Amino acid sequence: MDVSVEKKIQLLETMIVSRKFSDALKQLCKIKDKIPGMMIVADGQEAVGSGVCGALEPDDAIITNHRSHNHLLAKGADPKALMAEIYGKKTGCNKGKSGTLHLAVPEINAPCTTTVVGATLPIAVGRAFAQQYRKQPRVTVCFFGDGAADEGSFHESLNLAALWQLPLIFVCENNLYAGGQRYEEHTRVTDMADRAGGYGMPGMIVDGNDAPAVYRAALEARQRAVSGNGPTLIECKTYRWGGHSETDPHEYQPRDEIKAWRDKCPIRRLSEALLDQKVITAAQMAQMTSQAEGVVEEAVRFAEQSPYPAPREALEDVYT
Amino acid sequence: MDVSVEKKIQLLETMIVSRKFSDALKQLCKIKDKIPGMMIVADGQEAVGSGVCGALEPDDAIITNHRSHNHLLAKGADPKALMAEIYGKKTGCNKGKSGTLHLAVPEINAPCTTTVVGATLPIAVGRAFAQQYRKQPRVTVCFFGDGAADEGSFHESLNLAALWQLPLIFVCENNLYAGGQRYEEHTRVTDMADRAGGYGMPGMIVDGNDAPAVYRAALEARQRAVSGNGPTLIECKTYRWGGHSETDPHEYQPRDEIKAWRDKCPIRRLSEALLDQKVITAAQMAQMTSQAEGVVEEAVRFAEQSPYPAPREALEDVYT
Amino acid sequence: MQKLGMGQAVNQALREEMHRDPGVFIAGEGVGVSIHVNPMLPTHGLLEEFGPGRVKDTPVSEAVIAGLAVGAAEAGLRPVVEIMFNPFFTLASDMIVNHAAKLRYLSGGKSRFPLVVRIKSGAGFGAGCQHSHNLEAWVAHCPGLQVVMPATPADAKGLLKTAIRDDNPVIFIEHMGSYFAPPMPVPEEEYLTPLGRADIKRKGRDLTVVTWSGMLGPAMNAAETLSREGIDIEIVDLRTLTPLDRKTLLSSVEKTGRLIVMHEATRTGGFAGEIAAVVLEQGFEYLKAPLRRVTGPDIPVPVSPPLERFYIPNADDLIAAVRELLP
Amino acid sequence: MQKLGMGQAVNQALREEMHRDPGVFIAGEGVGVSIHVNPMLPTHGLLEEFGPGRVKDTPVSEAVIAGLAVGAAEAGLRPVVEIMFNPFFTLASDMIVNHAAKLRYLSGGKSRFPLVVRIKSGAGFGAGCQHSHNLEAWVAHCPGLQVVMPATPADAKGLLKTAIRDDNPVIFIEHMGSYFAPPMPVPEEEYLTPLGRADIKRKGRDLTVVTWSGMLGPAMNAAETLSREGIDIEIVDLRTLTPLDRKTLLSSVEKTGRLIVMHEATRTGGFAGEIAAVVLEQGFEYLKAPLRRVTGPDIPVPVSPPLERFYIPNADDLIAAVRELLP
Ligand SMILES: Cc1ncc(C[n+]2csc(CCOP(=O)(O)OP(=O)(O)O)c2C)c(N)n1
Ligand SMILES: Cc1ncc(C[n+]2csc(CCOP(=O)(O)OP(=O)(O)O)c2C)c(N)n1
Ligand SMILES: [Mg+2]
Ligand SMILES: [Mg+2]
Repeated sequence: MDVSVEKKIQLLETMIVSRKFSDALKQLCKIKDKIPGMMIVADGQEAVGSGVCGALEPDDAIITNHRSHNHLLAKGADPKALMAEIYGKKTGCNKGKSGTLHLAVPEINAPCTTTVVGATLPIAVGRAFAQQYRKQPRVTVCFFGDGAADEGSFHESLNLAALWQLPLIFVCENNLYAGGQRYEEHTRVTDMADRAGGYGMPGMIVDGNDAPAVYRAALEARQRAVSGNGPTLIECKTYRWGGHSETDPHEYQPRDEIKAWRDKCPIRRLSEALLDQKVITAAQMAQMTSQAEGVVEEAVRFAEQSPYPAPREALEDVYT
Repeated sequence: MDVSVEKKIQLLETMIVSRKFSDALKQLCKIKDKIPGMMIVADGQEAVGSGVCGALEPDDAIITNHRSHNHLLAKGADPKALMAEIYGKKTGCNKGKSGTLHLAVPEINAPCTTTVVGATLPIAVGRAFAQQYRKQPRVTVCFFGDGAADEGSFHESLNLAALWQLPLIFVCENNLYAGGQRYEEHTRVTDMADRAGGYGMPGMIVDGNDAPAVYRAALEARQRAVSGNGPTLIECKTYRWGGHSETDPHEYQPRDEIKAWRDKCPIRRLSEALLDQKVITAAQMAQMTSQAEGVVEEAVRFAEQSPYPAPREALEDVYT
Repeated sequence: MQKLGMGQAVNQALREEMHRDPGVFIAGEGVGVSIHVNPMLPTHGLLEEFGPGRVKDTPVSEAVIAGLAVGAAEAGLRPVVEIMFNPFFTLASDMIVNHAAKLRYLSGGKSRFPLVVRIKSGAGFGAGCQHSHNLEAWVAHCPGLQVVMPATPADAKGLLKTAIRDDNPVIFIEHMGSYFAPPMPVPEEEYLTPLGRADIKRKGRDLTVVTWSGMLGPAMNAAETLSREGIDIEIVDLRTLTPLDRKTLLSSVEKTGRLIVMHEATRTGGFAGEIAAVVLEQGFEYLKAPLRRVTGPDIPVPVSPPLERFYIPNADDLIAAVRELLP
Repeated sequence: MQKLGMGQAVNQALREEMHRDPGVFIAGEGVGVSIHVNPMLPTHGLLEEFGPGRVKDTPVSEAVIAGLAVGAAEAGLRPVVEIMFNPFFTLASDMIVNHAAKLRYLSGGKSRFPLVVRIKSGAGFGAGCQHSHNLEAWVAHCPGLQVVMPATPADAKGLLKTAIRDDNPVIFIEHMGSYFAPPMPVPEEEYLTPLGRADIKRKGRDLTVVTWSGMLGPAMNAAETLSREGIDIEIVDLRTLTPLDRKTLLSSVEKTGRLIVMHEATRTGGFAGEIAAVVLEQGFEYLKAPLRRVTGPDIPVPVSPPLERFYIPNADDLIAAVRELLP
């Protein structure tokens, strides 16, 4: 299947915004008392969120994990509301209750970011079940890492989703590390996609640094799901350029491994292809970049200027 | 590999004792206030416990589940102590604290029967880890049902056992039902053994009504384990003749299905083979049967004559 | 008035709510095809009436059963899922405690999670400590949840209907003994019993007994016995642990000046502690005597009949405690 | 005397016990290769010292981490496993509550389970409610477990060594704030601090504050401030929640007649309730004033700095409560 030029440009734009958003956060989190909590970014993995969410309709849902920013931005979250939330401000999408790790954006059908590893899966099962129950032509996407694929919840969720043929796409973002553990140190299975067979579910492996390839795989899985043919496990092979979080010196990641993967940068890859094919010009590329920078700068300004919530607001929003 | 005549006779004897033990319980549990709790037996599944435990050394361990009687008897548990425990008597192997569902017999390296479905697996991982840690040429066997294979604990356990190459044999006793649910109603995978591949572990399928076949598979897995080549998942295909428990009318089990499987009775199968091959005589067979009956009668008598624990003994044995 | 066991009352509530609202569905292990065919049980006959689209038998997978409820509730359905026995709640607890209870807060009030988790609980079946283990104190310690523990079939019906309509997660714990206790009157018509209101099941003057769920029966029996000696105890059935009805609790203690809390769960760390703390904070001046707790001892529930009987608090235990306070 | 942070004290205890007993091993997520390279952290350097045979990094699989401990302990090893953050205890809770705690009982006293589960807990890191959620009340409600919550590095060292040698399961909860608090004196030599004994961290006359873990610091600060006004409060650091040292608790209340319990966990259903119940049962006549609880409010721990600060009880909150009782 050919991916249209417009779609490719859209995928590229999304990735650039994600990268710029992350670039800002990596700086901001170094400033004392600027950003509460642990800063977890996903540089080098932009093609996954971009490619998958590029294949979705607005009414499709995503459930995401601790490494969520790329996913949420690709799904269409407002960068200002995200940034303000990451700052812990009252204008954040969750009024400062969530912070960077649990960004919830129900208005774009991204109702839940959970930082409990593996917890995205059972919740996604429930979300997809609601779509099936209501006979909606919709899917739910569940993002999780290679480490999460070792949690019991992975197993229960894939089994039930396959059994009930839920409209669900399980996206395993295999970035070769789970915390300080290399992939081979946490499992003996060569490809996570192989586990799909154990549930009678199709498994796909895709180059997770190739946004159009991810997009195509997601589109195929989406088609299967909305046709009533059940869930798919897509393993996106990619790489975490940085440490687990911004305070992780990540000595355990060989420097030449990082370098090799940086050379496979998903943004460079797609932009160079589009430039080579003369689909976009250098000027257009520069414009996309500066536009993304503008978006992020505006988000940062918004967050900076927003007030903190009043202390007693902590008491609100536990119950309806 | 040929199974010796002596071994076959031993497997047969074990199965007969198991069946007679169960026959007694099925009667006893109908008598009001005789046996506390739910009565769960495993008629028709005797070849699994017999075949697997027949392949073990005394220092090998087993961890078993709610359908444990066959396993424990095959591992060499004292029928008297089991029966007294099932009665809730002071002379029971656990002083009446466990009853039929949690029989623990550490003296034969069957330290734990857990009735939490799927919980045998993580505990078996720990038991096998201790064997590996101490460099003992021992294995741990973990029994669980097809239903248990859907619990998250299955997944985490197989993954870790394979990763660490633990001396562990996972025995999935697939009796085609999990409670009132037929196999196909709880998973889409045709063979549970296929899940092994998802952990980089060998999976085997064996006719669970053929005791020598089960024995051979277990022996092979044991060999692999003690040679340091890690765990094996063995799926024993068998059938639950009765309901989940003795109070289950099990209307959901087609009567002709039950009949077909009764015709594949593991005891009849092995005894007829041995009789056909003239390895044993009808008289020997009759003797084995009456000997088993004697063992069970003695166990019942012992249990009947034993006292209940005094109420305040409930307070003992929480801590050392 | 119809007489129902507690399972039948639960069944009636489920049935009515499923008829009323197509967004209500039930899921769990054996909620449809069961290994127990008995009209006294809560989900009996629902599969036949509502079909497999709304009565979902699940694999033995507690975490995803709970996750199903969380995800479906966020999407606007009203799941009622079942955890077969209270100890298996552990396996669902991440989904319930870290997600059902917290995700609304984490959304800044944007999402809601109208789900009910029904849990069967209680000792008395010889099933042992991996089936019988009362853990209501765990969920009562989790902001974002509401904990309901009815003691009578009539309360069960009205409370479950309210719970299903509530927009926040409710943990609804049923004592299995109540399924097979003698049927009791339950109004035929539709009614909703509010959460957060205790019910004085017996008015009395001399001493307040606070209890809930399976212990109401023994408490009422003890009151009966004591009344023959002229001792008049008041029995407050909490019905919902959270939100806790402090008002009813405190005015009863104000009246009687004496407090006993009776629950089946083990003593240390049980919810009796919360009652004690509330009274000691807000009703200190009412108290004329020390507290007594009549609870399970700090042991796992044993199987052998004399041991299990020893575990379960009974009317005699309560009477003995009353006599200590009213010599 | 050496001065250590709590993580370093834990580290020293682990090191000493691993040297002493080859059956001691540690396992958990990132206990060897960590994403935090910091000598203040509890397992820092152990992989290098003891090798991957005894320092076992595991996959992200909490249930099997706990099961590993249960099975290995039964076989006679002495596992010390780590649950990274308290909310993830939920995922391990079946293994710990239904197995570690109950299997000895179910064996009729034949088996023993000498295992330690270390759990990192506490708010104050902007990590939010899925990382910060104090659930000590859950484990304190489980017969078969012992719950240890040290407040100082010196206690942590002595208590952890005792816990590792104990033949029963111990839940050992470390407050993460203590890792980075100013180092405090810790005896160099070997010593064992007994479980089940509270420690009076400050003697006082006017009022008893019972606390543990991360709240000791604010309590001591409050005491300091109040002492300048001539108010002399006694601070009882429980150190172990179960077994609970009733004796120390009750004699303190006997002396002061006034009780405040301070903990970081949310209020309703928190372990303060148990303290209240014990005092109301056994020390009723000592009490001259109502109870006050200084605890987290009944909300999940929020992320935004002003909100999180609002959550965490502090010295001012305690001072305000003291003033209510000692006007
Ligand atoms: C249940 C649970 N256990 C442990 C953690 C701590 N933790 C946070 S992220 C992480 C690694 C997850 O790895 P992976 O799933 O591969 O995602 P990645 O970080 O690589 O995107 C761990 C162990 C957690 N948040 N939740
Ligand atoms: C965690 C848990 N969930 C549910 C149950 C109730 N239960 C007991 S046995 C059983 C079915 C188990 O099926 P399977 O594993 O196939 O074993 P079988 O009974 O067929 O031997 C269920 C659901 C339980 N004991 N534990
Ligand atoms: Mg990863
Ligand atoms: Mg089965």
